[in-house]
Amino acid sequence: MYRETDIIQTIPGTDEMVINVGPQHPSTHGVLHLVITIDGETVKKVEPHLGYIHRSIEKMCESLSYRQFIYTTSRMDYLSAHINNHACALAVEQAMGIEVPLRAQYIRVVMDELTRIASHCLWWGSVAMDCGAVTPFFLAFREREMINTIMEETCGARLTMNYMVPGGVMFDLHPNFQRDAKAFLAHFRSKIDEYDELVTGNIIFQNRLKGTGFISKADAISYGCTGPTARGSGVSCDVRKWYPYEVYQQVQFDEILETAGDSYARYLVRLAELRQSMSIIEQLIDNIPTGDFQAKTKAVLKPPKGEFYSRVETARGELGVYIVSEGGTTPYRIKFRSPGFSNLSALDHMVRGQKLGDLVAVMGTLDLVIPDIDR
Amino acid sequence: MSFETLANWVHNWLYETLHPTVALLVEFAIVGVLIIGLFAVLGLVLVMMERKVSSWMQLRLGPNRIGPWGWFQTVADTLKLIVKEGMTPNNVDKLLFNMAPMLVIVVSMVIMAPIMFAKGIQIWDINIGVLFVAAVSSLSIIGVLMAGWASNNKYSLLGAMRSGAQIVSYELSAGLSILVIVVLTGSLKMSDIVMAQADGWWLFKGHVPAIIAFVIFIIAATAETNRAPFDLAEAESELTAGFHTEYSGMKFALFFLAEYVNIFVVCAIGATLFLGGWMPFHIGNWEGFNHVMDYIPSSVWFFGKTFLLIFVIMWFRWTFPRLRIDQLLSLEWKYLLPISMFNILLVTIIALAGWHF
Amino acid sequence: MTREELKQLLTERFPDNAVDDAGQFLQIQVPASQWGSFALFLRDTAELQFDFLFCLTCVDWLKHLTMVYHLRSTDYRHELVVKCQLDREQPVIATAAHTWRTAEFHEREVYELFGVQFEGHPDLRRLILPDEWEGWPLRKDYEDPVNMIKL
Amino acid sequence: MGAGSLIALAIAALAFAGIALSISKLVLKASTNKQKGEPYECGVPTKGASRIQFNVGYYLFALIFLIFDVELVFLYPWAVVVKNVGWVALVEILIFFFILFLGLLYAHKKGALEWK
Amino acid sequence: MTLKQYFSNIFTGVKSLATGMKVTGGYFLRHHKEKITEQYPDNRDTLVLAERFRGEVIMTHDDNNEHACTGCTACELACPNGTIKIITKFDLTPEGKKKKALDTFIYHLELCTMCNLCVEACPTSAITMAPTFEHSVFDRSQLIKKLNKPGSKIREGVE
Repeated sequence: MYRETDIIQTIPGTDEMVINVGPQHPSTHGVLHLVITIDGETVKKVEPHLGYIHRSIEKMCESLSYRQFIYTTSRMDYLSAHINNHACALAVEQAMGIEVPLRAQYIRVVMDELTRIASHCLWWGSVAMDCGAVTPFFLAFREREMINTIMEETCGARLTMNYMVPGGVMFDLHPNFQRDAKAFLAHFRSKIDEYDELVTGNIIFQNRLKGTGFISKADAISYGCTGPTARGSGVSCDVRKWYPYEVYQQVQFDEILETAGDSYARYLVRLAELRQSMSIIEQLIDNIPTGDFQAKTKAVLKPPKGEFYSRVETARGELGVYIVSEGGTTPYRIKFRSPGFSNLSALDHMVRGQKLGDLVAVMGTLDLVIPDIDR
Repeated sequence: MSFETLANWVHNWLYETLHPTVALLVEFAIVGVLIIGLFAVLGLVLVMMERKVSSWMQLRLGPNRIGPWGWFQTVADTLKLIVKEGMTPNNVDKLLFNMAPMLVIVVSMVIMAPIMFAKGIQIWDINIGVLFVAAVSSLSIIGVLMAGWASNNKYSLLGAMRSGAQIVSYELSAGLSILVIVVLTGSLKMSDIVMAQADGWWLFKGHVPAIIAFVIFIIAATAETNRAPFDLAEAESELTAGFHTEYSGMKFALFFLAEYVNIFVVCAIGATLFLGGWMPFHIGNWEGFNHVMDYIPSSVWFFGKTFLLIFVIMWFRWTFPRLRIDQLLSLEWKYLLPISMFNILLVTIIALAGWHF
Repeated sequence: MTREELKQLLTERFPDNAVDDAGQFLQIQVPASQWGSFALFLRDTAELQFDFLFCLTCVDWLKHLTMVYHLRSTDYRHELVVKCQLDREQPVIATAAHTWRTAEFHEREVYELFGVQFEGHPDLRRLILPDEWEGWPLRKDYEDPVNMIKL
Repeated sequence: MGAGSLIALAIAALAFAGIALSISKLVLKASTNKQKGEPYECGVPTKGASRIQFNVGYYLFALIFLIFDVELVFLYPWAVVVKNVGWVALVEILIFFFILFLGLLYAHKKGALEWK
Repeated sequence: MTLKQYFSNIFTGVKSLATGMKVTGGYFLRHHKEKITEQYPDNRDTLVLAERFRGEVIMTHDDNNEHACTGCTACELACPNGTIKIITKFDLTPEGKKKKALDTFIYHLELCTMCNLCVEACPTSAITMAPTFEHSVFDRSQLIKKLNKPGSKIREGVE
């Protein structure tokens, strides 16, 4: 599998040039540090250096109780904070055998999908900005802001909500939630076509993305890509479809698959997912059953000895939470299988032999969130 | 009293009272001061306009703290840039590093010479006006290359090299689309070109070739001034700031100013060639309408047209993504250049057959 | 392939290795020395085709380290957890980076946080920590000299 | 005003730039330290030289440009006199462009217009 | 590439660019109606924050300067970051018995992540989250707050 040529040594005196992109760079979306070797404009090799925002959340969680550790995961992939918290709550519930009330399940799924829309909106803006168009970023933030306001109303925070708790959700929905969410959906339906007009259909944008950052289906699997990155290459890997959790089994939605495997395919997958998420929310929003929003749980959670793995589909792919419990009040070991980490490992493979401008566009379509990679 | 009479009056008065050489020097000084004033005002106004256009397209308010509606924001920025330290990093080629912004600013100022700002207001009605503009404008690339090479920075070098490939390419189609008007007019002189449009602008009476040439000229002008979607030399998301990464303080401000003045210049040329310069807008035999139009001062017409084109170029910038370097060159060599070559043939036929109005 | 079939196949092929069916996933214990060939077997056997390594981690049990590999077949959708016990003083195991390329980054992470040496890894360098960092932070006996909360 | 105006403009530009730079020199209090002079590379020390030989891809375009730009200069005098010369001018330019276009096609076929 | 493709490329390209320009141009004209930014320090009077917004932990006091905190340290235990430090004292009840009571409720705002776990854990609803967000100060030590007001005491009947 491994080719000799994969490790290229820069030879002094040749045309090759080593450039540091990041940690302080406009297009790395955080503090990612890429050491790239270029020959003229052609990228020969990309070498990520991580750790600029590593907080060792896994180690921290070992000293936090099962209720406490969930909040730390909001700080991993801060754009899908809800979904990260959800994964942790699922893992604890699985370990404890807690039955989540149906109302809480509905609320969780609606929140997850709202988070996904917010995250994809931000991605849409930033991928356009990576390609050089600044205006879409502001339009995307308009929609994202509406979601954040809805979140703030119900969860009490805009970004790091800590809304999911083992056994359900922390508060009941705000009385205005359904009205606001529906208003948002109506607004977003009218605006998403504008996204297509402004960016998707744009010939410059299409030319920038088509045929760049190609990754084949087999490579995508081998590199452990998940989420829209893998689905752009035709890998069917939607956790919501294959390993349904909460009420995903009862809602109708399509797993978006594109087979081209290039940046444009990944772009299309994410854009189509926005519409799918909208339809999921529309199906659920009017049918949220009455009842408890939180199951009765003990004050101190002590899962039995064993290993528990839960997974959810975040906006970037499959997030796995692997808990090793020794029967105590704190986890013995926690591993977060973050989607961004695996997706990033494929970056080098994707951009070899492409232009410097492509590197930025490919990074945009991978939708990297650095705290998610560094954890 | 028109500007022309005023200028003549000053001219005569100077020559009557002073020794001819001194009078000439005084005249130069007056022109220099006027142009510097124009230069500074243009920079301030254009930067402000860019900010307002971008913010309005992005549903923001834009600068609104300093002065009414934030109109003095750019003045404050200029003050800030003056107070900032102009850094010279280690290992730079000091001579080239300091010369580059000077060269860029000299080029963008010299290029103003043949522009007709209003009826009778022109620094030098050079008889090869258009050729002069085409020739001098390509000098600014040397400044960019100097800046990129001297900076001892990889981003700068990459940006400068990109800019080199880009500007030389787009010069061709810009030149060819200018030629369309030269063929129609039969003169390289700016005043002749404007006068030829007294009965209608070339854009309207030049048939299809003039429209094609106009579109190509706008594209090429955007590319030559390194504006998005052709801003590969700066390419913020790829090269952070491209060729002026290492520049700060006033030296950066000079690059910045030169960029905006260049935009003004190319748009002024576009307005002169295609939109009739200072000529008012006339419609056929509508005497009353034409009469009203004539009352609007010629300088207003000229600046109005120029700023319209500037707005279009800003509109491009805030709408389109950036091209990739190979796409940029294939656009020029595979689309714009062949089309403008055919366009020249087309216009020759039209001019010779006398089909234009 | 169902879980039962998978279990049967593995117990038949590897009678020495303990297969555990109690947890969420089917588990198999493999000696660290066999891991390299076992990984290839899992990926290349036509009826197994474990082509997707979705989680790779290590657990410090104070007496020994355990490598945990979560595997899935994207075609058959069956899953398997492989565990390898490593000596805590001299943790060495064959790399999986040639079998599943995602393992390259994950192994680098495990290398610097647990100190496991991966034999045959194409580029075993530190990924997250600075080069001069001492100790293996995720091991249980690692004591961080600077503790924010106690500060 | 004649050619002298160009010199006047150039001097005005230099004066403008010079005055602006010297004002900023006067106003500012510069401080130096070791890190300040480092070239900007996203906050990481630079590896290798910054001024190196560069990929030839750019220069091919520069060469083609040179040829075409010279042709373009020839076109200016032609363009001025087209109307006076009459239809002969069209024939001449057809021949001229035919040769030029052949050159462009040749460069295209050779792949010189592809970015490498 | 045939000639027809060549021209259709140009046509579709220009058309797609024009559609994009239509969108931004439309916004340029309608910007005053659709602006999305808020003028933050100017809109302090009209700024409405969600009632659940978590900005900082406060202890509610009633008109008699009484709070509901028994000093049970449930919040201190629930806090993942060691944000809360409770110092207790022993009060004498009217019957003459010693009773544990709150002395000082120290709250480290600079360590708080607003996770709401302390509020959830509080058995007497003594603390709650306040929708304030302008916390910036020049000295970090100013962020260490004492939540119970001076002279306050526990409300009658709260156990």
